[in-house]
Amino acid sequence: MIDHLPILPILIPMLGGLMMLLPPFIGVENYQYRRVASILLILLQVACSIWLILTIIQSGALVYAVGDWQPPFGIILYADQLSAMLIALTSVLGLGITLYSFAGTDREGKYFHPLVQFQLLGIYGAFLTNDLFNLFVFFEVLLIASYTLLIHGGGKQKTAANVHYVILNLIGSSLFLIALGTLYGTTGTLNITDMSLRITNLSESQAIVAQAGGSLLLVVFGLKAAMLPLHFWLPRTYAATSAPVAALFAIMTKVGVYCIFRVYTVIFGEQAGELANMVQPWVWPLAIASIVLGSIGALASPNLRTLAGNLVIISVGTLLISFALRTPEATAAGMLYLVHSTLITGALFLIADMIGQQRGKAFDRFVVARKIKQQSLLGILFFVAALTVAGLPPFSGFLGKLVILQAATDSLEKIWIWSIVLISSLITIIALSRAGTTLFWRNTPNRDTVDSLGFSKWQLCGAGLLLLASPTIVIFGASIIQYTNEAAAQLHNVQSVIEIMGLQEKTQ
Amino acid sequence: METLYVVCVGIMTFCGVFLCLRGRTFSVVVGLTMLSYAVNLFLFSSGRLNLNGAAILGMSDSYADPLPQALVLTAIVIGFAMIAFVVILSIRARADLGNDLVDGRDPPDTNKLIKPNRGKV
Amino acid sequence: MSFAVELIISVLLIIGGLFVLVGSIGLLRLQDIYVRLHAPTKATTLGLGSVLIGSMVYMYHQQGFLSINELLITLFLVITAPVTAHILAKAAMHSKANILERTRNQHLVENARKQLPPEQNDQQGEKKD
Amino acid sequence: MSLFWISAIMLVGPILPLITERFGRTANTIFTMLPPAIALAYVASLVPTVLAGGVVVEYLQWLPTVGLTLSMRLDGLALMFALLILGIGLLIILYARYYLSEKEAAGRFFAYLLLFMTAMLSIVLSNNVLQLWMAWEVTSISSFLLISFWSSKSESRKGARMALTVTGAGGLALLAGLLIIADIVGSYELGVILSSGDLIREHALYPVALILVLLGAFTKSAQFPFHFWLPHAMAAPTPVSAYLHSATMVKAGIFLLARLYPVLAGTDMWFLIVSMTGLITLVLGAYIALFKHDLKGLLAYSTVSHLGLIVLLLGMDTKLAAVAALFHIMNHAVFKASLFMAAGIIDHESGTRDMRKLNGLWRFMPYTATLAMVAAASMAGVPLFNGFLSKEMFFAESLYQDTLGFLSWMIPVLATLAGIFAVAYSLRFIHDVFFNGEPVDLPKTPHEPPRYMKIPVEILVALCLLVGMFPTVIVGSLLEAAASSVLMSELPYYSLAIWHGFNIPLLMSVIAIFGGILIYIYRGQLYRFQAQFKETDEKLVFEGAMQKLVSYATRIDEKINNGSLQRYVALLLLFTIVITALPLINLDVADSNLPNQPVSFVEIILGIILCLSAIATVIFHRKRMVSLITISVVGLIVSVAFARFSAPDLALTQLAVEVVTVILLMLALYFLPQKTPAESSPSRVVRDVGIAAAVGGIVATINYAFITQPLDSISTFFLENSKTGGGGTNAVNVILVDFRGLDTLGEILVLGIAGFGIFKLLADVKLAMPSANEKGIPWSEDSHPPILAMISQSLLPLALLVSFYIFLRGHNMPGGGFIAGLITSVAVIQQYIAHGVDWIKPRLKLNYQSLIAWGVLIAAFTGIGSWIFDRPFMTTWFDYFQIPLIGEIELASALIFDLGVYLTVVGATLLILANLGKLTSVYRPTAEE
Amino acid sequence: MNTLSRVFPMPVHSVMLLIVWLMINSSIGFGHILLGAILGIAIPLLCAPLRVPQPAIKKPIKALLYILLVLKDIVVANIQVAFLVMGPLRRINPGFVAVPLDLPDELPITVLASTVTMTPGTVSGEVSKDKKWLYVHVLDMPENEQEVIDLIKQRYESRVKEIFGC
Amino acid sequence: MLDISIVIVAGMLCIALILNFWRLAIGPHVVDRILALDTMYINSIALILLYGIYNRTTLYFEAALLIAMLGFVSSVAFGKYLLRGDIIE
Ligand code: NA
Ligand code: NA
Repeated sequence: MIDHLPILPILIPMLGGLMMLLPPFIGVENYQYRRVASILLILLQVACSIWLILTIIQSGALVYAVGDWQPPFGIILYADQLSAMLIALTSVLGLGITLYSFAGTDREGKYFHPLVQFQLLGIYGAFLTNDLFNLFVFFEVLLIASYTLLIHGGGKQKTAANVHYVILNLIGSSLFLIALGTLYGTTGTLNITDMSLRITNLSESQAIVAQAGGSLLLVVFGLKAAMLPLHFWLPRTYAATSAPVAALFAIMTKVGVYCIFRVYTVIFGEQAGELANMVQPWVWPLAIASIVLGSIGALASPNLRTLAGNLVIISVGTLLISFALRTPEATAAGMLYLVHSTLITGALFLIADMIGQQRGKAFDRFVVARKIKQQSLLGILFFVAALTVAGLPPFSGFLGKLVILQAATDSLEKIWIWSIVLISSLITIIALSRAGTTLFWRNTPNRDTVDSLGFSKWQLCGAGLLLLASPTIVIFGASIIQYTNEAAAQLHNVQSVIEIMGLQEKTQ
Repeated sequence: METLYVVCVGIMTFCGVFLCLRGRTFSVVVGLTMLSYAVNLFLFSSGRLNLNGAAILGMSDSYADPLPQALVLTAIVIGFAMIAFVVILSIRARADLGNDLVDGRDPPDTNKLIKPNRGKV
Repeated sequence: MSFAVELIISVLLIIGGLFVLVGSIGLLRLQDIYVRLHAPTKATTLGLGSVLIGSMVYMYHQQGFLSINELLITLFLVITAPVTAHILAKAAMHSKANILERTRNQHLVENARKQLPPEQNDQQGEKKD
Repeated sequence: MSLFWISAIMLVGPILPLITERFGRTANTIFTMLPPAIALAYVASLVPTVLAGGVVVEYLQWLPTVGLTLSMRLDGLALMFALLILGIGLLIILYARYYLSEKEAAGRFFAYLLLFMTAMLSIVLSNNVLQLWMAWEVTSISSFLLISFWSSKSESRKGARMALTVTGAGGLALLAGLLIIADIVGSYELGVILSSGDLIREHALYPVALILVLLGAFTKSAQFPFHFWLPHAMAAPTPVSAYLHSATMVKAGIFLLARLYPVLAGTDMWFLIVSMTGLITLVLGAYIALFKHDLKGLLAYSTVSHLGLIVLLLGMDTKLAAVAALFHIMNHAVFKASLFMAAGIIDHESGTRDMRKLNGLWRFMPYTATLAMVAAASMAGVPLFNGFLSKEMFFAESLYQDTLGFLSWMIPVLATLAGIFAVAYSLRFIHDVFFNGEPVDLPKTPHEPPRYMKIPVEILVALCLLVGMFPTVIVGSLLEAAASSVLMSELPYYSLAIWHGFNIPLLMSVIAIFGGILIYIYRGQLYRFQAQFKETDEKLVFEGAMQKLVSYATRIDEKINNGSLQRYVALLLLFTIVITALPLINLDVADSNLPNQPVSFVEIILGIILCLSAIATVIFHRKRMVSLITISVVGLIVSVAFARFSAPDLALTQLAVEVVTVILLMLALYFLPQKTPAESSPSRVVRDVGIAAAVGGIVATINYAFITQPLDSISTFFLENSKTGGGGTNAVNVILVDFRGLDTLGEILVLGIAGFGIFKLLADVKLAMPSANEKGIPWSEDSHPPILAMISQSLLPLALLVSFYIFLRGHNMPGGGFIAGLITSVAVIQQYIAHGVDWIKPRLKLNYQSLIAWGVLIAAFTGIGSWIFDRPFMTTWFDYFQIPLIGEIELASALIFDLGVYLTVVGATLLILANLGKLTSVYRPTAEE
Repeated sequence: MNTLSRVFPMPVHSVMLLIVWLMINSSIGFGHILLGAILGIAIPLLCAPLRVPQPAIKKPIKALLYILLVLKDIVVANIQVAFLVMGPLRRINPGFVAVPLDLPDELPITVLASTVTMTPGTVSGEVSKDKKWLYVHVLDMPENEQEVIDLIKQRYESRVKEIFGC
Repeated sequence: MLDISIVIVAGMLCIALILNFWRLAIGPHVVDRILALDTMYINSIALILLYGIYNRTTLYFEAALLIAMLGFVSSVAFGKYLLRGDIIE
């Protein structure tokens, strides 16, 4: 019996999402069916991802040859600890936002739940595939779903933001294809692992061409990851879209980061001869610039969602720093930070929405407005999220930042990384304390909170679930760190992937 | 032949990129379409150019590389979906924002002497 | 392939090519849009028809059976070409394209645009019966 | 029991007051006091061990890989601090019970207080520097909550934010410093670090580490120039001030200095920085305290000054100074807490803290006045009170300094000066409040506070007296234990006696007392002198700085993030150019081994037309209709090119897609302006041409660079296995439906989602429909020319037949589900064009949404079908069958997959186009879910 | 009859489709005939809802002859037009004429209009709303424009009328 | 001989295409441009057929067929746009 586990994260949301487009799930009146279905689907995905993690821990990375065509010819799904972890992360995030959306977001327009499923599918696929063109396809799946989710609920801001987001990403997709053409045109393969073998055997001139192709990929992934100077779409997009979608988007930048890790470790990693670590000199300054600009943006943010968006940029910069260090330890640190920052920024978007809906027209803007109705509970949620994001103990942000700081080894790296990370932390503290005091404490004198609605239990469930991740990460830190260390080692051990796929002898 | 091909790809890319840099949604959409044509040709040529060698078994002596062809086919379809989306999005933007400027407002370099025609046509 | 067959095919192809070329020359040379409409729609149908027949003959000779795919193309063209011309003529009239000055009965265009019979709105127009 | 229980109990602590709030204030207070009381009892039980020279150390594994092994350490220093924190903490809770009005949320207050207490306790009990740092940051956070307790007041919020920012910044510096130290030593454990003093001091990074750690300590302890936050933290309720600024928060910095004294002290750098900072803070704080009219303001600056004193002592190069520092830590905690409580009582009972209004309160509250006098005397350093003892030691040590070389005489002089100021402001605190005439406009008539509110003050004042009179008995051994853990060596000889004979320190004390009285008497002149300097409100300065920071940030952000997509695209492309051009510089294009294939005039001419029409599209881009026509030419020639280069499938697909795209664009054009006004400035055009040319050049270069090289690719495998493994002779199609079927599955999903997305976009869109073309000619009234309708109708069956044909042969010949789907769609669209939505809608009852869903489902289930045969997803099956009369036919699962593709394409294309058409009809899409 | 017309809503189409199917497959094997027949039935059924009922061709032989006539006219007139186009442009005297129609239905009108357009020298530009007039652009109009009208009416319209039996 | 005549005819077709494009570029009316485009469709069909003969293959018939079909649809759509603005109404 073949283990079909690696393809399940792709198939479950695909079939589920499609079925939700058919009777008895369609129709305005059947929204309860859709909710039940989507919650079951997402739970299934969470279970599946946990199963995947357990299986991989037990028996090593899984290779799944779609269509029974062996590498390097067919499309190979490759599930290692890193992929499995990210899939689990995505599904938990999906669970949170699905719960949150039951408060009413899912009914603000058509197809919400199916689109969320497709979005998840695209992300899972991007994490799983070991084929560069298939990665493009999954990118497009997640992109088209995100374009569509972005406008969910309608409104001027969403449309305006979507125009920017879509056009930039379409240009990005074109660049992706150019990069693919270049890499196939030089290496003659699409399988990422196979490419890592072939890239070393290129003639000098072809290696240069492949390098240009690889550099183009950095633009593509950097755009997804919102790396400077490709980050422009992010703050506006995240601020405009409805809260659960913004929260779901928290993983989108991480897809770009993941691809940078995967591609530049496996194809252009240590073993790539002249092309080894070719993008590292670029990523270094850009990562730092991302943090700097994200920090400036955080200070300048006029509302909580924009602030959260800029925090995402800072987190991307931090992750890229962990990439630029190019050691398994640093990669492990990045992974831990990635898990934490994804869930918490997701939670922050949800909390911003909950706060906003109790502040009348001011929503989440940093202006004097009416008093928040459920001040203490929201206050606790915001406070915990803020502490975590700012990297203050006792929550996970501290741990995430600490491991990144510890990953720096030589003194030059230390000076840069420590100062940049710590200063950005300080700015985050300043920005969030300003935000919090304004949102919660600067109230208009008249205390009419009559017409503002309290948040629903679904919202609390969703945001709470994501927020709960923070103490969980701290409490189970030891095993999570052990896992990320193993995952990083597995990622960096390209030779073992080559062996698992049985590629060595075919090319020699 | 290769030189001619490459020149065509280059010029189409040039035109597509230039249009993508314009300030109106329609021009950008046309630019993206053009760019996708160029990109498809580019991707196609990664299997090299082959005259009279369609990858239908038994129809020729040497076959063109079928893989890039399949990739381009997929890319064309995806490109079509994306272009369709962005076209409709630009309609939506016109409806919601009242104009067809990609920035949603006047670009800083607008030549004010020429009054943009933004009334209902 | 016998010389005769080759000749037939060559002649058909060249006739086709000539008509296509003439149509295109007409398209460029002629002076107003209505006149230009005549050139390609006519010359090209015959031109393309000749090429198609040439191709048919050739394929018949090659494969031993009458490949009538070309007929299908012809069928399509015969059905569609007049409609295209019709729609374009309508469009030209509708958007008041410039008419060559010496064109007779220019006043009919206005009636045609409105899809009215010629006598309405039109006192000085010649009687047609 | 273990030390970890203290943490555990204290961690539960903050929840207790929240739960018990409903049981009334007293019960609430008792429950709040419970955890610290238990902790105190436990710590007390360990006192004998520690005093006997033992160090209690405990470990708990947590995150060993990052160096976070939880570890507790109770030595003399920790014991001293723990007793102060818990002891004074309990008194504060009792005091607060009466201080807070009935309306205030005491539960929340107590929760914050316990949280703070827990953090503080964790700092002093940490045996791991990371753990210490975590607790350190929690004190910053919880103090933020405490200071901003009255959050409706602007000064509370600002004060809290200021404290958080300053101490938070220091905390981050501290983290860096601690990490460096841990890096040098190779361990985060305090025990290891404390025993590696020489290693650390000799390391090249020692100065960096020292400065970073000192930044942490000085910000927390409000040392010059970071002292400004402390007075503004006085916006907090008085119990908070009493706690934070006597025994805890600010002492955390001092604790850190003492804790790391064994490893960081002993160098010139340490002595210079620490003592100078302390000295400046000492004098400055004392001087400013003189001029504060606010009771708590006076106490705040006095705190700053005393902290400076302690820091100065720690910075002095003698062991005795360190002992004196520890002694003063205790003394200051005791008298300052009581003074704050007294100030709180005065404020509570009279309604103001302004000393210009508060006069002659002796008449109203003699008992409180007595308590205050004792504490103030201690603060002034009057003999028989505890403050005197440590100050005397300080004066003595100040005489032995030579750190400043020939300027060393300044230290005792300035110390005496600070002592004079201290006496003066202490005197003012008593005289100006309790005597000095009659009260002015007090909001309330003052009277003695409730009985139990005085108890904490009484206890502390009693301690002042007891320690002042019997120092050795009361604190001797505790001080000794603390000192030995700080000095980690043989203790110097010292005596805690009150009387050391007539000596210079005594003289200095006498000078201080009389000088202070003189200054207080002639304070009028001093005030007038000080009045010429404009008083700056640090809050305003700080807020101003923050505002400026924010406005700078906003300006930069707006400049970069200016909301212009044109700029974003340009930057994206520029980045692309830079990052790809750099490697290409090294490329030798001439180095190509493939011979150029011959090129015929046909290709040249087609190429020229292609390029010209592309350029024409650019030139005509403002005449939108024309640009659509020219781009059609481009599409046409591209598909001819695909045919030329042996890709019939691509040619077919490109053609179909191109026509559908143009139709789509035309549909869109109706709702968009039909012309673009000329609005790009020439410089912008030049820039864009430059960018576009660079991108085009790079793409062409890359393309040429590989197109002229031989390729060893995986595709021979596909050609070899297409028929045998995939059952089809059209290798391209077999790749699509078999070898790389997952791509195709994703692709049709994209198409489907795009359809749904477009449906969403079109929901409730409100558009102005033009009634005339751009020249102002109204639209023709002939909406559906009958001739067109006739012809379209007769074409439909033919088109369907062709599409079926294309579909069926796809596996072996050019064609397939996708192209067939597009042909069908185009044929149906033609019907829409000819007849209109209103006519088609009731006749064509196709649900496009279901069509898409079924299409993808069919494709996906075809893939899953292979599971039955225990094969991976999408493994295909095909076989040949001999059927009588018909002959051999091939059945393949790929065909079902292709059917899915077909349905999806039809569904999606029609969903998109038909719904766009429906916009102007009664069937327009709505937003309903 | 009713059942039959339900199964074969367009019998002519069905046969045509079968023929075309065999044509494009270049085969008259049994399998293809079977498939063609199925398609011949299925496709008209699918298209039936989108059909506007039109008069059927009453005289198929006449129709065939008509096609041949038009083909001949196309060839002849094409050559004439070619010469006109290539010669001096001054010789071309364009003009519009309005041709009165006697055809009642859309299909015959379409056939006539298409014929007019197919045959060189004339392009049918518009049909009036009352379907009584066909506006034609003539490339080279004779002195007496009635000649053109008569040609169209007698040579084509009368035959179309006959074919459709109206 | 056939090959020579094919080359000649290809040359004619190319010239025709250039002339078409010329008309397309100069206009002046949009209908002129549409007409030029439509003619280019027809000429491309001829070119593809010729290519098929030249290479002795039938693989490209479908392409020609599709151009015939789709070229019509796009020309009609253009015309409808000029007439009504809204091509599907
Ligand atoms: Na006074
Ligand atoms: Na419409």
